Amino acid sequence: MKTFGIIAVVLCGALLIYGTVDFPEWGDPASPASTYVSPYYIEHSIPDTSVPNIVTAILADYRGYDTMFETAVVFAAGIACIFLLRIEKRDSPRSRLYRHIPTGVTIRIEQGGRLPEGSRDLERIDSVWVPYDLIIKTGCRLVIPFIQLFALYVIAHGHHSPGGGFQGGVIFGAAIILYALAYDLRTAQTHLPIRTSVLLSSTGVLIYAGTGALCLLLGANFLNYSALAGLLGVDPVTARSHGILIVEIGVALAVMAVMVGLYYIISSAGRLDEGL
Amino acid sequence: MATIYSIKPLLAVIVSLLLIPVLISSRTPNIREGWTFAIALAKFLIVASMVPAVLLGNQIVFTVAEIIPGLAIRFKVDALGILFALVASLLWIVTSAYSIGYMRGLKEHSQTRYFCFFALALSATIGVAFSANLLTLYLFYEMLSFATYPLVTHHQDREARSSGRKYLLYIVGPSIGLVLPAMLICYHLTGTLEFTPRGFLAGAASPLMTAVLLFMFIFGFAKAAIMPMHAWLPAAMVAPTPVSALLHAVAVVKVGVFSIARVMTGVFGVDLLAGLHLGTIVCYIAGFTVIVASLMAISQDGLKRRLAFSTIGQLSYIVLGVALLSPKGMTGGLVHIAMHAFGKITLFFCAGAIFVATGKKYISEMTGIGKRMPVTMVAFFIGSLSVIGLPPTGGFFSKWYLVLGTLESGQTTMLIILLTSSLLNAAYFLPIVYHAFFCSPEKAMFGDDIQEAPLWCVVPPVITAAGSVFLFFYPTLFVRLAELAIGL
Amino acid sequence: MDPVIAFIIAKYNYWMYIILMMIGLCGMIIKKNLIKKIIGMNIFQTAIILFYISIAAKKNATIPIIAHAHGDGHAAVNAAGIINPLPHVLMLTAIVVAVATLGVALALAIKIYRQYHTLEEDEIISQIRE
Amino acid sequence: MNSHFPALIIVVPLLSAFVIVMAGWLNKKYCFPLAAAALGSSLVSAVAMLSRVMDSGPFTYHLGGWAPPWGIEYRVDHLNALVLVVVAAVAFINLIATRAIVRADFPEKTGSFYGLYSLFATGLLGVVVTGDAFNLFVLLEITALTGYALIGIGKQHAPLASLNYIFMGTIGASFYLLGVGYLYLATGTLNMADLALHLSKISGSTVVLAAFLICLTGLYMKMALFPLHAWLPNAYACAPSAAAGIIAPLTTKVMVYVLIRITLFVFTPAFTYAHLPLNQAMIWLASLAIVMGSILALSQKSLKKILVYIIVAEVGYMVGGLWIGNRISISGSILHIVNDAAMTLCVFLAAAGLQFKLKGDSFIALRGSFRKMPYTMAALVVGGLSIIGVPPTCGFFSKWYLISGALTAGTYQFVVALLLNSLVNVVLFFRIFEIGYFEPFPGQDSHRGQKAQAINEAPLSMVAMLLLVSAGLIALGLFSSDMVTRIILPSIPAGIL
Repeated sequence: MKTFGIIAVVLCGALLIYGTVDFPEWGDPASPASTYVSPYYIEHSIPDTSVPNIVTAILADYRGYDTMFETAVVFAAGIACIFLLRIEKRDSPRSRLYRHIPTGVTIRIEQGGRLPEGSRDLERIDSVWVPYDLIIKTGCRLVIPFIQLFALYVIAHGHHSPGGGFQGGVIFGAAIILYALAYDLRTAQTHLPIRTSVLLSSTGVLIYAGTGALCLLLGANFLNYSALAGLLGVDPVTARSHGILIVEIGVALAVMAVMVGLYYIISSAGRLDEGL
Repeated sequence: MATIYSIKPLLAVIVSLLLIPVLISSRTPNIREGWTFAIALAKFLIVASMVPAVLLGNQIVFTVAEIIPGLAIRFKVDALGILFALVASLLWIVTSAYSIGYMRGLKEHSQTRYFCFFALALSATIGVAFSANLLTLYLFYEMLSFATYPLVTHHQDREARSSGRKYLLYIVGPSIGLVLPAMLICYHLTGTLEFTPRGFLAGAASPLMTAVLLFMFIFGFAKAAIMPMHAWLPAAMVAPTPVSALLHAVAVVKVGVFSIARVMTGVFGVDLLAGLHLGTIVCYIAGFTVIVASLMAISQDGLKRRLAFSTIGQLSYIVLGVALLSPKGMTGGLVHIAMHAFGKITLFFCAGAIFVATGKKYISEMTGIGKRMPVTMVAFFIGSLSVIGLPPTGGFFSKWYLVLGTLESGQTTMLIILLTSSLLNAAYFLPIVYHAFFCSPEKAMFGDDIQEAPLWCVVPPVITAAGSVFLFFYPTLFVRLAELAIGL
Repeated sequence: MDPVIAFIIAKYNYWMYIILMMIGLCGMIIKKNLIKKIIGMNIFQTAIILFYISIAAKKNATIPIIAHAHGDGHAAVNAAGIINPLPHVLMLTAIVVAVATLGVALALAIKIYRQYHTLEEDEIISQIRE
Repeated sequence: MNSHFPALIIVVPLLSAFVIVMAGWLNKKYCFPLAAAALGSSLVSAVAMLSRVMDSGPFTYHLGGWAPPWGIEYRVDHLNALVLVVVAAVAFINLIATRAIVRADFPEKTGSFYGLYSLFATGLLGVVVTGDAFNLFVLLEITALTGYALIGIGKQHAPLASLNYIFMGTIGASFYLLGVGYLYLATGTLNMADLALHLSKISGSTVVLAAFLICLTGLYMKMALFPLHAWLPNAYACAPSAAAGIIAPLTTKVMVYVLIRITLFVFTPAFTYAHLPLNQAMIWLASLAIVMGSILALSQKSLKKILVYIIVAEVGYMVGGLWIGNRISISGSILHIVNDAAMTLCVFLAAAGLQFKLKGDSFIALRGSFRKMPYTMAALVVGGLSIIGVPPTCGFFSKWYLISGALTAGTYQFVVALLLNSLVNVVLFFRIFEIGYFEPFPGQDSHRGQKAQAINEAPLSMVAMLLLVSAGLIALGLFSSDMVTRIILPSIPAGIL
């Protein structure tokens, strides 16, 4: 099997190298790729969509259809993992671990016994015992809001600087995952349960496809934001820029929710009780 | 030589298909049998209604659908088609009567399925008889093979499974492996598959290719049971006797021979075959089959297996007749389709009646049965006379024309083959009749309560025996149709 | 320098992506551990992303964001000065696709581990054989 | 409204997928009706588009209002209008037929299942209708991703099979992406019609040939052509029967459609058929695929495994028909896309019904199935006859065109392979019919006089759909001539003799 693999790889490499004979040099400004379609984008992105960041303009408007399916891919991955891994009937765990916050003493209760929920100074911890981590908890509690703020900045500022829906969404998701890492999966799930994460991800993608369908209903072609001019009360060009912003928000929402959902499912291998 | 466009051919084919939903929904067996009779009669009447038009020399054409650009499922009723369809539909009426007696006599299981597939097989047979081009013929030929599979393997036991497997191997294999490519090559060479009076393949291919195509067709249509492709017929005797009677004596095997006759006259054309001397080669193949089959028939102890080998021999008479390419010979071959049908179906009916009445299958157990079942054995005697080709029965006519045909085309070896095979036929039929009537068994073969089979099983053989005697005195209908088919 | 070396120097980005791709392909075919195969798959996809991005590069051209102040007229933008933005857009999609496939592959790896308690392919196949 | 059908056919199932997933978490009973409504509307718009193309010829739809080389464009011509109807019809029929099975197999996950199912259908519809090379890659990935999940949920070693499918599928998709990258590098555009224009100008350079070979290997891997088919048998056999009902009939056929779209419409026939040795090699490869597919099928022990290897052989039919290169054989392979999707749907639905009622589809479980489930087995017989190639059913006609095309082109190995495959199919199917018809021997004495066992038929919706599809097989056969003359022949580009 090994030799066959190496032969196949070498053969494939030779085919690829054979292909590069007529390639243009690296960075050559006269190469066909940079002289045919892309100059139009560079010259017309401001007059058409008044969005300085050409990549966002192409991403959400010229080739907005690709990005819609890209968000659908993210959504599909989230749903697929939940579909594959989720275990419905969870048998209750044998033993439970509790920690007395003031003294740091941990208590183990066997045969599925449990303590009343609301006790102030006793908190439940994962069976994979984690050392007392006051520094991490407080540190994270301080940092997370700023990460989320920065994520919102990245989303909103996608028009003018490198950024946009995907990057912002991932940063926002990372903030929540950091929270789940610092504390434990159960507390993270109290703030953002798996059910809301799935509902959020579908609303995000629905926002994207919905704006496209809205343009359809208003008579223009699918995803043609200039049709929103009437609705938003602006001229068609700024309508396109606002359309791009709405779509970016939808993408961010979907990506954030899916990242969080993926982390919940994969880290707890479907049982959604104890993560990393 | 006008062509009439009417829906009758389609009706003739479809009418027995209508029987299937009726059979499934009928509650009591009597209603079911009543419907079978009614539909069989209707089918015969539709076919008979077309005979006068065909006798005047015109054709009835009906196009069902154009399924390939330039090719359609089209029915064309001409003399050859109507000859075969008449025989098949007439004998279906008699066989449905017989199968009532047989199936009830032996209390066979799932009879509704039996009657449904029987109707399907008959509609396929009539479809082949009326097909206007090779594609429609192939369509109904395949339909017939798959419709008769559940009939052959009716008893659903281990022996039925192995004979069903052999049945498929010998029939579906050559049909897909040989007939399909041959048909496609013909279409590729000439662009058409319509049967034309003088054949459409003349000059389209090299002599070698024409010969190869001819042999692909002859051995492809394995239902004609020409020697290397004959093994499925004895194996199919495991089926209930009405199936063997109608299908393996009349419908299925005749479809094979009919297709070969159709291909030789409609696709290749008489003068192309004569020009390349292919006719004589086919004669030798058929002659070989006749002799070897008759020899093997003598050595068979099972009555139905002996009849099966005799059928293989008789079928090759028809192929031999057509391959003689002389007017008399071809007429003899085509008339033999009808004559042999009446004779052989009587023999199978008697075999079935003996099995129902006494449960005996082997000839050695049948000495002295004549005293117990005189009517059946007399019918058996008349049937064997017809197959041997002796005067009081119709079989004599086809042998007569065949012999004239060999003389006409100067094939003396064929003459010798015909005469010796007639002797062989006598050699394997008359001993049965002799033992049945004139010898008495050493130990008591039969309990004293044995007597004739139930009425339903005895009357049909008598009718068909009377039919073959009637054909001796009034053969003009079939002879005239055969001559028309050859274009005299 | 003679043309061959010049030829190699001028197109070194293509050799990079071919080498990276072949490493990825090797990882997928030869390695037995499933996680290593998944990593190999990821390298394979990243190599193609590198190839696309290398198409976009132009000598001494700036990033595809047009310097502007709000509301003023637009200076004439000359296309040669700005790199080709299209491959970057395409590769955003390809990266997302790679992540999605990685996620589903890891989910399946967990399911396989839960079923066979191993991630070595030959052990799994021997377990299936019994 | 009718000018927006190309967008509607994709957007409605896409939106419904997201709403179904939400409904899955809120209130399960709305999932099935939503999915049925969405796919039904796609079917209606597909048929409307086909009739529009047949009346007034191909038309285009600019997504986002941008003209082709800059924006993404949908080109709807005869070829993809026909395949669209097939995909929408198969997805809809399978959805209705396997309702009871889904409720039994995944009682609490129906929301996610139907969401993934309609995303899968959206991906396939998108792949067929798109006119942009990169957009095709994204839609391929959606189809692949949802396919991995739908297969991975099955029993026994489904996750492992799905993981292998991921590896092979990703390599295939990435090779296709690389091919599109080479084309983009050589021409600068991504729109298929535009690519064809520019490629004809520079067809001499090695980049185009390299892109051609890379695209082909990628697509062959995705359609499981013989040497690269290792992932298909386990993946389709272990998949849950509701998912196999849509994946098996459609994925490989849509990939063959993509192959035809790329070779004939992007790399124009002048380029594709210019390299003689390449064509001959491909025809030998296709014949090998047919022969090996049927031989491997002979050694399988369960119904689904046999059907899967038959799919591997059928892929060889279509690829061979394409590479023979004359109008008859290409129309044969396009007709076979339609016929094969219908045939595979019929036999897989029958297998699903058998597995649902007889608890398993190995040869032991199938004993006496004619008696217990007469209608399902009747549909399996019709499907089997069609795969064997018996005239009234559609399988015969695509074989007819393929063989007559091969005869005119003189590639006799392809003719021999097709006939051998038909004969092996006879053995395969009649072995199953024998088991269903004759056995069980030991349990009872021979069937003489034994009361008919209680008929334990599959659920009504399944049986109704099965009979509809088997009637469709015969109807497809009888109307194949109209389909060829009015839809398939005009869809073949002019450059082919």
